[in-house]
Amino acid sequence: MSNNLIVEREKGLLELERRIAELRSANATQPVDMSSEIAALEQKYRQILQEVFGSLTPWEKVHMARHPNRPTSLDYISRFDRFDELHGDRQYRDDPSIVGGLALLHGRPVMAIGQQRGRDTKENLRRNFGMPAPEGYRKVRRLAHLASRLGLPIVTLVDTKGADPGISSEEHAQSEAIAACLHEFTKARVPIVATVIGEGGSGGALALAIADHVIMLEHSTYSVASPEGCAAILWSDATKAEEAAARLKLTAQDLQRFGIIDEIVPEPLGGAHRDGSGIVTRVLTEVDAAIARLTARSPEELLEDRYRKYRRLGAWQTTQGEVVGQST
Amino acid sequence: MSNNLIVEREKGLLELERRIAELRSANATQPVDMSSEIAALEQKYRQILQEVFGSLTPWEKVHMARHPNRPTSLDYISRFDRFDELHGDRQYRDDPSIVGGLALLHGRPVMAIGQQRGRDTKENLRRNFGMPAPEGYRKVRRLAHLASRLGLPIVTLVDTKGADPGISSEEHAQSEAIAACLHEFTKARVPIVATVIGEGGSGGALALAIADHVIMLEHSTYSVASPEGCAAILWSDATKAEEAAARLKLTAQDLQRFGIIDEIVPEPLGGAHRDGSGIVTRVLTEVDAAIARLTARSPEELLEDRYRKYRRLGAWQTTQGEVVGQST
Amino acid sequence: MPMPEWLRIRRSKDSDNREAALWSKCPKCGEVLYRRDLLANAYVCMRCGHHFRMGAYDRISTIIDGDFTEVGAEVLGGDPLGWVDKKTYGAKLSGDREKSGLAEAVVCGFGQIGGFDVGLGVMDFHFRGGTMGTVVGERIALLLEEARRRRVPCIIFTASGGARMEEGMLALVQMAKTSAAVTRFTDDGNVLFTVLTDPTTGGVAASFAFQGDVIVAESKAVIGFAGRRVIEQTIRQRLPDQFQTAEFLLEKGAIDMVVERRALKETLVRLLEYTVGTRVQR
Amino acid sequence: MPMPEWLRIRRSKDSDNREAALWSKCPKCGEVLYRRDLLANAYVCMRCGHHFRMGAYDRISTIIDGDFTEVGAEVLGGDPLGWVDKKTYGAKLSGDREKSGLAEAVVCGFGQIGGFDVGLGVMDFHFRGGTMGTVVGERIALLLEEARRRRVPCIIFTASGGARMEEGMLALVQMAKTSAAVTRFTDDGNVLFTVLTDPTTGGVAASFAFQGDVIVAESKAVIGFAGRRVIEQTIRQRLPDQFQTAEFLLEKGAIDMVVERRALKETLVRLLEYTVGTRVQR
Ligand SMILES: [Zn+2]
Ligand SMILES: [Zn+2]
Repeated sequence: MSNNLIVEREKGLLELERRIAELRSANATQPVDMSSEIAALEQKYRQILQEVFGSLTPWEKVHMARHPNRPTSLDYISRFDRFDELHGDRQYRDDPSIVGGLALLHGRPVMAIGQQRGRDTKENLRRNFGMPAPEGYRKVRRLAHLASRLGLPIVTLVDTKGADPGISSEEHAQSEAIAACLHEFTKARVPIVATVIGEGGSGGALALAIADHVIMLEHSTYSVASPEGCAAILWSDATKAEEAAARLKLTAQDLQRFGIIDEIVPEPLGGAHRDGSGIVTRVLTEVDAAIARLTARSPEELLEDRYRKYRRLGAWQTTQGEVVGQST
Repeated sequence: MSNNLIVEREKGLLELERRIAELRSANATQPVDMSSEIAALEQKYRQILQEVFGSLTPWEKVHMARHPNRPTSLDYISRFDRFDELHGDRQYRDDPSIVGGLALLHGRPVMAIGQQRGRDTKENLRRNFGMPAPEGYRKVRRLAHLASRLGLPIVTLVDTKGADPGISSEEHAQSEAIAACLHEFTKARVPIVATVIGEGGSGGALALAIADHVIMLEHSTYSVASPEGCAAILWSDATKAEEAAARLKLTAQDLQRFGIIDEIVPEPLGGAHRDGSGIVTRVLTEVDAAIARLTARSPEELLEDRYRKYRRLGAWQTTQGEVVGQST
Repeated sequence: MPMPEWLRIRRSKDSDNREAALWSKCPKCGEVLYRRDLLANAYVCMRCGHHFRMGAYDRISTIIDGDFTEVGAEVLGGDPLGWVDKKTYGAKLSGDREKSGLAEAVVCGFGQIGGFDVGLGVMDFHFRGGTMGTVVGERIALLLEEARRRRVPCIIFTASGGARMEEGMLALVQMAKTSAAVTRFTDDGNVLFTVLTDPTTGGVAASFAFQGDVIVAESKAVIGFAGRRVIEQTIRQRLPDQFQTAEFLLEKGAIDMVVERRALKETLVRLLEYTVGTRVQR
Repeated sequence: MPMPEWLRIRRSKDSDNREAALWSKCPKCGEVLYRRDLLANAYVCMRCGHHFRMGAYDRISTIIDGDFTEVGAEVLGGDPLGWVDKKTYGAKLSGDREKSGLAEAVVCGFGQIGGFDVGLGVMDFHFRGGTMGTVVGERIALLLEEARRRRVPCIIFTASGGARMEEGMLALVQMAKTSAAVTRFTDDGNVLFTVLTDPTTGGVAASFAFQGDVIVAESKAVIGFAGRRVIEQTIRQRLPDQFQTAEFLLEKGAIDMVVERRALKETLVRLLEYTVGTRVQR
């Protein structure tokens, strides 16, 4: 049994898919016409798909965002016109959980940087389940700095449970590495477009997501903490993760309302992995459109807009109860 | 037996010193007047000192520069009005072979950075015999960058056999660390004054010595390679080190002639360690005077002068045999 | 040290339950200490030197020469998510206000240190574990913006469990807001000193805490990105006691210096002396 | 590939003894290779893929589209120290000139790569082990200055045993000179690519080689600061074969990419396509 809710639910559908395929192949080879049975099954299939995936709870979205078949950063990056990977932090190590380099997107040179989890167990081990070490964030910083120096727009893809919480990451100053990324992204003199394609976990995700335009896939999540971690701490009960997921307002829809993200890219019914190629096309089109808009702004305007954007995020009140700032 | 030529030669003098001290103490407690014997011995002592140390060959200077009692960076830094050490490369490690921090020199805030060898075996092990690892050079770079940002003149003290040649130094990109130092020193918008106080060994020394004003102590050395290393490679014979020392033109006097250094601070007869306090005072006075002169220049003028200085170093000829550049 | 006037006024306005407790027991050596003596000793155990976690106003009174004018005090918490777990967020906030005498987890303002004008922000672990929500982010940003206007150095004392979960992503993006404010402040030629006190972790560590020009840490303070328990769960073994302490980080090159609390003010004054009045170049 | 006109002229002027040798034996697999075939295959062994060390002009001819105009060719070596070891420096220089057909250890100039105007510097290990003396430093500086004037990208192929001892400190300070030239060139918004070929060590590695915006290394090239023998003497043990290879450095994060020689030109053209024409911002 998978520990992923969505994978579990898909099992029934897979059975149905198999039967439809069987009938189809039988229909092609046997004299009896079964097209009405096939049509009925397909109708049923669509109906179940709609029932199961038509509207997802935040907790379901958490699992959708973590779906093992969900397109990863490299699935997007490999669909750029061209990509030349640049490796390493120039100091200590090349962290495979960060993939970055020069790329052409719809003919436009950009710097592409993404968090990369594995697409199988072996790759997951190599890529540390997409949780970057300080060396990874230092690579991000280096590439962002290079992009800023060369005038190349920065395209980031966010997909991580969070920054690596291991011993050597602490020893190599994970905090400093993330803080330095944030610093670099607040001063990069080029357009930055970030897309949360899967899980946007905490500060480790934000390190790639200070951007002039932030996109989220419809069923991706972006959260201050994992629902499990939040439940463990605030409820002292990890089984409250589902409730935490709902309370954390970690869905794209909530975050757009708060002004934290700027755009939502819809996913096919059943999630991005049901049409990986289509979703990648759609995202790259939206990223390109955002860059095209942003490229019209001067570096000074970009920096000013970016500052104002983050400066105003967060609701608060004066002591008099009068609202002086609002999130929306 | 010490492997240091100068230490060996000092042994005879130490014997003489001991006898003079004995006579003096006897003279004070016994009725017989021995002051003429004492005077004669002192006369002899000065004569020997002059004979032994009056003029040093390059090879002798190599040993003088390595003398175990020669004042080290911390002997200078501790004589600043004040010093607050800043540690670490912010990433991986604090390298004890580099000591740096904020300091007041004659009331003027500066950034002081020095290579620090040990003053005994234990300290030598801790400080890796003054041979910095990449983390040390990254600390240098960080502090130089901070100084440039804050408008503080940079005072460096050079005293190293060279950059550490160990496995982890290679693994942590020693070349990159030194190259990044050189880059930082060529763009720091503040006056830089470097003083070679002992051994200036190769690129590991130069990493702290791109400066607007370079001082050398009279018997310090500054060389493209150690005489031993040079002899081993060019003569395939390490015993030719003495000859190599002479050929390499590694003395302060030679280097001033080539325009590579700007000033020589004389040492007392017998070497800097015979009057550590006096030599430190003298060096700090000269450093301060250089900073005072340089502070009158704008950052743009400093950068332009520094560029021209290094740009013109090196003799060469055109194919026509006409000299287009000259070192002096 | 005598309690400055601003603090006396402040104290008389806010309820401060901790004042009521006359005695404190040292968690390290067990010594029972008279609270007034402890305050006079900057909350350092007179017997073993243990550094107690310090309240923001107490800290300010040990650092600032005299007067202290708050900025951002009018910025008070909302409840943007309408949060409820075992309690409502609103109840937690009121409880902490009651308990700590603080309106939020950071106090910011301006005063003098050794005669130098500075902006000062002090976080307080007693309020929601020093977590950063919208108010903390807003106040830090206001502090840096005002310090930039005044062209004075800024000193921020950190003490934080990280981002405040009850405010969700609005808390997380305060890392971006404060980083942007630091960038603007320092790019404009001003100097930021951060003083990392026990504990400095998570989103605060990974933003302005580690963006200081000089990073000072208080002796024995726990500093890190991930919490000790998270790491231990991940690696399934116990970490050494020394792990993530200020002294450990100094060796690992992450911070500039470790300072004993009673030497902190003197150290800050020295740092200011090196840097104030020098024009900043880029 | 056909020999370009500039190279034919160049060759007919300079004696090139290596041309005389008709056959080369691969030091890795032992295969005896016809030299013309080897050149046509960019000096990559047709049997095992071993990358032979490549002469500067051969390299240029495999990289540059057509014409190549040298700069700094008029800068020739002096003998500032009047050096003598087992031979005089002068004799070594003439010997190497004879043997390599080169006037010095680097050839610099301008040409096109994939239609992009570029400055190109190529070091040659066959001349004094690619060591950097005053001429190498001067030519690299002239190249960067001229490229800055023309506002074109610069590509430098490194191959060097380090600083040239026979020129003493005047050789060492070329690290400063070239670094200063790189700083000026890149600060002015231009892009520098370096290609590290076998071997790139010492003072060249620790200056412009590692100051590239993008650092490419040729497959299997030995790259490091200290020489293998020096390290082995220091640690008193044998190093693994893989140590200090391009592939090793890629894993250690020191370089951007490792490229097989026959894919180098294509890679450089791609890198130019990303960066040329974009305005540089600081
Ligand atoms: Zn105690
Ligand atoms: Zn072969």
